[in-house]
Amino acid sequence: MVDNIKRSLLVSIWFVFLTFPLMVVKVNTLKNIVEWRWINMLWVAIGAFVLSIVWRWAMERRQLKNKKAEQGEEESVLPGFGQRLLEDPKIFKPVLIALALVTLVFPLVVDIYQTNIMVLALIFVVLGLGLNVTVGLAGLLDLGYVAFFAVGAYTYGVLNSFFGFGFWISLPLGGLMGALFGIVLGFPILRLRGDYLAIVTLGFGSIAKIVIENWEEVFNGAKGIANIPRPGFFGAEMSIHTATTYTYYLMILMVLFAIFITNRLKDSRIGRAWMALREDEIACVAMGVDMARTKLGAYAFGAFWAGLAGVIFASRNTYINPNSFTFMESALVLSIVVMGGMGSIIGVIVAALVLILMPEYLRAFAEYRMLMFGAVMVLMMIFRPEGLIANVRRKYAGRKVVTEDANARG
Amino acid sequence: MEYFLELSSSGLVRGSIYALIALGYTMVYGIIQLINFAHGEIYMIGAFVALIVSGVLTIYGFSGVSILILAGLIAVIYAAAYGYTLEKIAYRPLRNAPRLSPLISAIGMSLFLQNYVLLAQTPDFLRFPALIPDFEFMEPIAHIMGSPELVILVTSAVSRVGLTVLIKYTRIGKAMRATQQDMTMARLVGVNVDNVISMTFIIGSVLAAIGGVLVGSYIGQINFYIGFMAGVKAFTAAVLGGIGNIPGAVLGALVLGLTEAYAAGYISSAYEDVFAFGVLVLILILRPSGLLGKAVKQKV
Amino acid sequence: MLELRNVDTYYGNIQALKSISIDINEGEIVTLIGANGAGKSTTLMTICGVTPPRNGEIYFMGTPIHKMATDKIVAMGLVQVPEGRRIFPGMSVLENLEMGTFLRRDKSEIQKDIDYAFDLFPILAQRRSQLGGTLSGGEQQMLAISRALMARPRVLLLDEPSLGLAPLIIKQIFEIIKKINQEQKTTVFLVEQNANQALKLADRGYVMENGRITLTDTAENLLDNEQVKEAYLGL
Amino acid sequence: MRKSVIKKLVMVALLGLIMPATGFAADTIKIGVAGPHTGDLAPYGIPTKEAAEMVAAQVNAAGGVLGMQVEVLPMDDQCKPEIATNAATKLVSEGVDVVIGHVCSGATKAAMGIYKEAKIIAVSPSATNPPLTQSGDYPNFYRTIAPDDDQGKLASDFATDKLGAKRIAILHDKGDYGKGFADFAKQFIEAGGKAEVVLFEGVTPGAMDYSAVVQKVRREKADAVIFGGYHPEASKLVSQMHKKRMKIPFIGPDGVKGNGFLEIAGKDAEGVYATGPMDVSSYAVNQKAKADYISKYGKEPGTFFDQGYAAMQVILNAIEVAGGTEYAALEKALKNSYVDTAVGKIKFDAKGDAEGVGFSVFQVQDGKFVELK
Repeated sequence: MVDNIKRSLLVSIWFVFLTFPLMVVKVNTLKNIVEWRWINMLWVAIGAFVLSIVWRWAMERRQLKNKKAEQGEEESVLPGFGQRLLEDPKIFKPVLIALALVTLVFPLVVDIYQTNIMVLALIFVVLGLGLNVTVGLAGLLDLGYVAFFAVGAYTYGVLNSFFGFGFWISLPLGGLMGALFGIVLGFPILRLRGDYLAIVTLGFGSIAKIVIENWEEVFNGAKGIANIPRPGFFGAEMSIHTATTYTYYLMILMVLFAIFITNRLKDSRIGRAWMALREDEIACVAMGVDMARTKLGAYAFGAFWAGLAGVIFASRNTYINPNSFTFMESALVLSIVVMGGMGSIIGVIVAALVLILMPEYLRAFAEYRMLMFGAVMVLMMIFRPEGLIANVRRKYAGRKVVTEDANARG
Repeated sequence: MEYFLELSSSGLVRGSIYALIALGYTMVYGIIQLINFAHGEIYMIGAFVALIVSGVLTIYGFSGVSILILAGLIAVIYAAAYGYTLEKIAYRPLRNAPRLSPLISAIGMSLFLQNYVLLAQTPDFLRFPALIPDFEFMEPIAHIMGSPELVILVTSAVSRVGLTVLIKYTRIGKAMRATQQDMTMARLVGVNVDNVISMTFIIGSVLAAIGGVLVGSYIGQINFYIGFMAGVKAFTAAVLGGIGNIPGAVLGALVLGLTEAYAAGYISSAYEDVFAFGVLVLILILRPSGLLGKAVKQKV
Repeated sequence: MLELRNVDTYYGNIQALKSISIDINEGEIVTLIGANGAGKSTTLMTICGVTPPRNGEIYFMGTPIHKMATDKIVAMGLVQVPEGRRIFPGMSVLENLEMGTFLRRDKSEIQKDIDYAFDLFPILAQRRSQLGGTLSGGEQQMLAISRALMARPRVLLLDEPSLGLAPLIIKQIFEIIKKINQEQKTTVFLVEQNANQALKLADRGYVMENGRITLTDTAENLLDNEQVKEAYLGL
Repeated sequence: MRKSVIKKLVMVALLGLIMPATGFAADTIKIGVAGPHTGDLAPYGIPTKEAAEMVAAQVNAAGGVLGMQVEVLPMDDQCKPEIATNAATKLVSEGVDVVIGHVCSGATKAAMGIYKEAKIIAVSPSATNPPLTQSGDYPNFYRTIAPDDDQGKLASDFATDKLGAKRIAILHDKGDYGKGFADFAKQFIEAGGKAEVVLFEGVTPGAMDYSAVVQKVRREKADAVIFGGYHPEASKLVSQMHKKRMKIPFIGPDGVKGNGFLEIAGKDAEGVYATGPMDVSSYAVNQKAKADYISKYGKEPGTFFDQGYAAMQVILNAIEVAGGTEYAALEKALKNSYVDTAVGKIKFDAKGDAEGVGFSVFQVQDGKFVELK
């Protein structure tokens, strides 16, 4: 205990040193005075001390948990609420029904703002489910996923502003365009692995944005495309309120559709090929899996959902410009997948809702929101790496990964 | 011809800065196979600390070169401290986690550090004092290469040579190489791998901070966001040269810098990033492990 | 000198070592024989702290080392030549040897030891500036042993030094091991699949099966043991 | 399953149609202030927020408007369309009476539809994109800043007529504001026929340096540079032009004309031209606003502070004149009564642009922007 406090004190001193120039000193070049904000030093000292104690406590717990997991005691100690929820029909069914009810009445009981941000969150759910295929199932790290999202959004925007295409025609076209781009961009990078893939896809993401920005004739550049119609309903005139509610139900259907398809796919031939690819590419090829087709399939399929989501995104905002398609969005979707627990559909949904809705409800902390967002990403990885809700199969997959890793290093 | 020289000079200057940052990426990657996404933020923090220190020193009546040296030194020390702490908090606990976890942690840390500087200081751009003096003898060719550019080229080259010497001949350098080649074996000959990893972060951060101070002084302005794009470019450079390979990172950085300069000069600066990433894709298609990278041995 | 008491080691939730106990006395050559996957290499890695034991204790010259970091254990004089040699591929032969002296500060003595290694294996002297990754298997094994000697080990832990080598080279290597044991008074713990050669060289032996020590005796007795003959000597 | 969902959907759609419009709270006047308050564009949004809060505090201390207190609801949109629609619906559902914002033209376009339907007036301090007023799509949109085309014309006329430039290089930052300005400048120069546009190119904000594009300007032998964009890129360009020993005039838009530029560019700022809202620093209102700000925050106010301050003033005035926050009355008040604001004496024309706000050309002389008559 004394030792613990002593070490926390040291940590606290270290952080006071570390943050000193940035937190305490502020130079006002206009008046040529230095502002010494000593009070910040106190906050840092206290904060670092407390956090250090909490940190060490959490680390101990984590180690204990790992040890137990190693010894195979996990099941008996902690089946996990998420796990129980998925496996026990007695819990599963009522929860599902309740959830369905809440989902259905949601836009009727809350105001338009809540519905509106929920639509955005649901768009990210679809994006998360799509990327989950590429990253979570097939293990292809994609840092430029937002490019496909942009393809979808601009497909609708451009088709609408040039040819007057409506939402319902553009929706499948957007998805197809996304998939097409997935295949086109997938070709050159088939041979790349892991981190090379990450940087190249990041490059593709940036290129997409730059092209949209600069190709004025088609994409209207930075000015963006305005007056994009909201989804129509047999030509009925709708107020924004109704349209938002309508879009909400549309999104719910789409999410259900995405869950249904990805779930089916997971257990299909190609789904198993993806997972095999993730686990061991060489063995997978040796077993006769066509690597190129499998990889392209994963890209195209992931991109398809991004394209669909893009069309809805454009119709929801009624206006699109390149600002919505930056690396931050790619990182956000990737965080959704990883935090949700790679490969876990429910996890992705929960993570998308949390990550998109949290900033909205934490508007009071607006200034600190990105700071906390960053911190949460780090802490999640350290203390809950399996994601918010672990994949059901994950128990097995997780160990596999660990031992594989040990082999690779050892 | 002169135009070509002008562009080459500007490309080399850019490349030299990318090289300083890319070395940190490549060294860390070489040892623990992690893309340290927050590395660009260390560069930014280095620049900020230098700015703050030079501001304080100016107000207290210091001048000229003494500011440059003191500010640079303190910036380097702080960057090293941040790099060290970053590894301890965000990466060490994830040493045995699946590959994606430390990457996400790194992205999170990058966001955190950006916003930390934003909140602790300001979201505005700040004027960075011109710490590098103007040399008389550069004046005739100042339109091609002025004093700050020369200082950047020289400092970057000297730092690179210093790093090479350090890695080739010092104890810690050997330990770093051994760890990179075979971590378990390095432990078996008595290398404290944790210390080596910390040291790698520290050295990488020092180089990045040098880059930050040079850029600040050359461009004359910084804000909390400068690290992100510089980091992405430097990482691109590292991959271009073959990640994990130190001479490769330098080569990749120079190639990238020149590509951007020529693309901006001969084609369009609006598309310079397209060309930067385009070259990356092209090279990776032709040589999937980068310019100087060795083919990755796949363990079956 | 080196003592393992009821050591359990796990990889994840797979138990690799099941309560094994081994004693090695100063100056001895002790061998551990067993089939592929019996846990022999794990035993060495556990001693060196690379895969620390979950239960049980390990003492080296009376000091408990089962919770120590690898570099501290190496510093005490427990040096391993791991399975597959693990030469640093991007370093020259000389640099590889120098890595072996990583924990030593006595510059003049180091030079002497390097000369001694070149004496033992003249071929290494010829190859001194060649990259480790370009050596042949036998040369790599020689280099690996020399590198371990550079640390002036009290106990030399050898993991399958004969693996994948031509019989002539195996013979040469085993002779050198004997020589090191006698000239340098280095205790040797030899892990081998090649039971015949190993038992001929060793003073005592342990037999390992599925993570357990099933048999221990003097090397001579083990060579005569019917079970061992059948299972490991192919007689 | 799906059939019933569709049935429900139809029901919901009907329900939505008969739902009443958002209600109003009577005791306070709620004014939403939307713009980028976090992220890298925050410097353009925060001064407006601060201005609105300052005015509100002063008005409240003096008893409020029509006896009601003024409440400011800041709402971050990060200049992103999707966040802007969130912010807009949030403001609508919180029952704001008027909105100041948004700051970026793109975010404004995304949000205006929502305000339009909710019958809420928005007064932007900084969205200068011409179609916002000229297209007629957004009748509820007003701005306390002149649109880009006025500025582009002024800048190009100045370059050709006053500076006598024959070969003009136009650079921009690829953003809606900067590119818009650059487009207009190009259009007017080409129409004027007095000079030639020798280079029209975008630069990447956040790129490490602009030396390559500066060299390009030199190669084209341009005798003037017109730049569309904000002050960080402008000061980077000016400083690099100096480093490369180029001494041709540099003309920027109002995104450049501000203390930010003077501070960052330092000595390099000397001699730079910028168009900007007419000099109002002699106006008492403006002087008071600045003085108040400096005494409160200890620094010079940032970009769009004046415009934000003015937006708050015209809104409160209109509410007072209209005797409430009813849409039509407010609209009438905004369009008919002149108000003394931080940007001068203004009222709005039929499209929503401010009358009385004009542009002049300024030049940095001795570290200050001086209006050229």
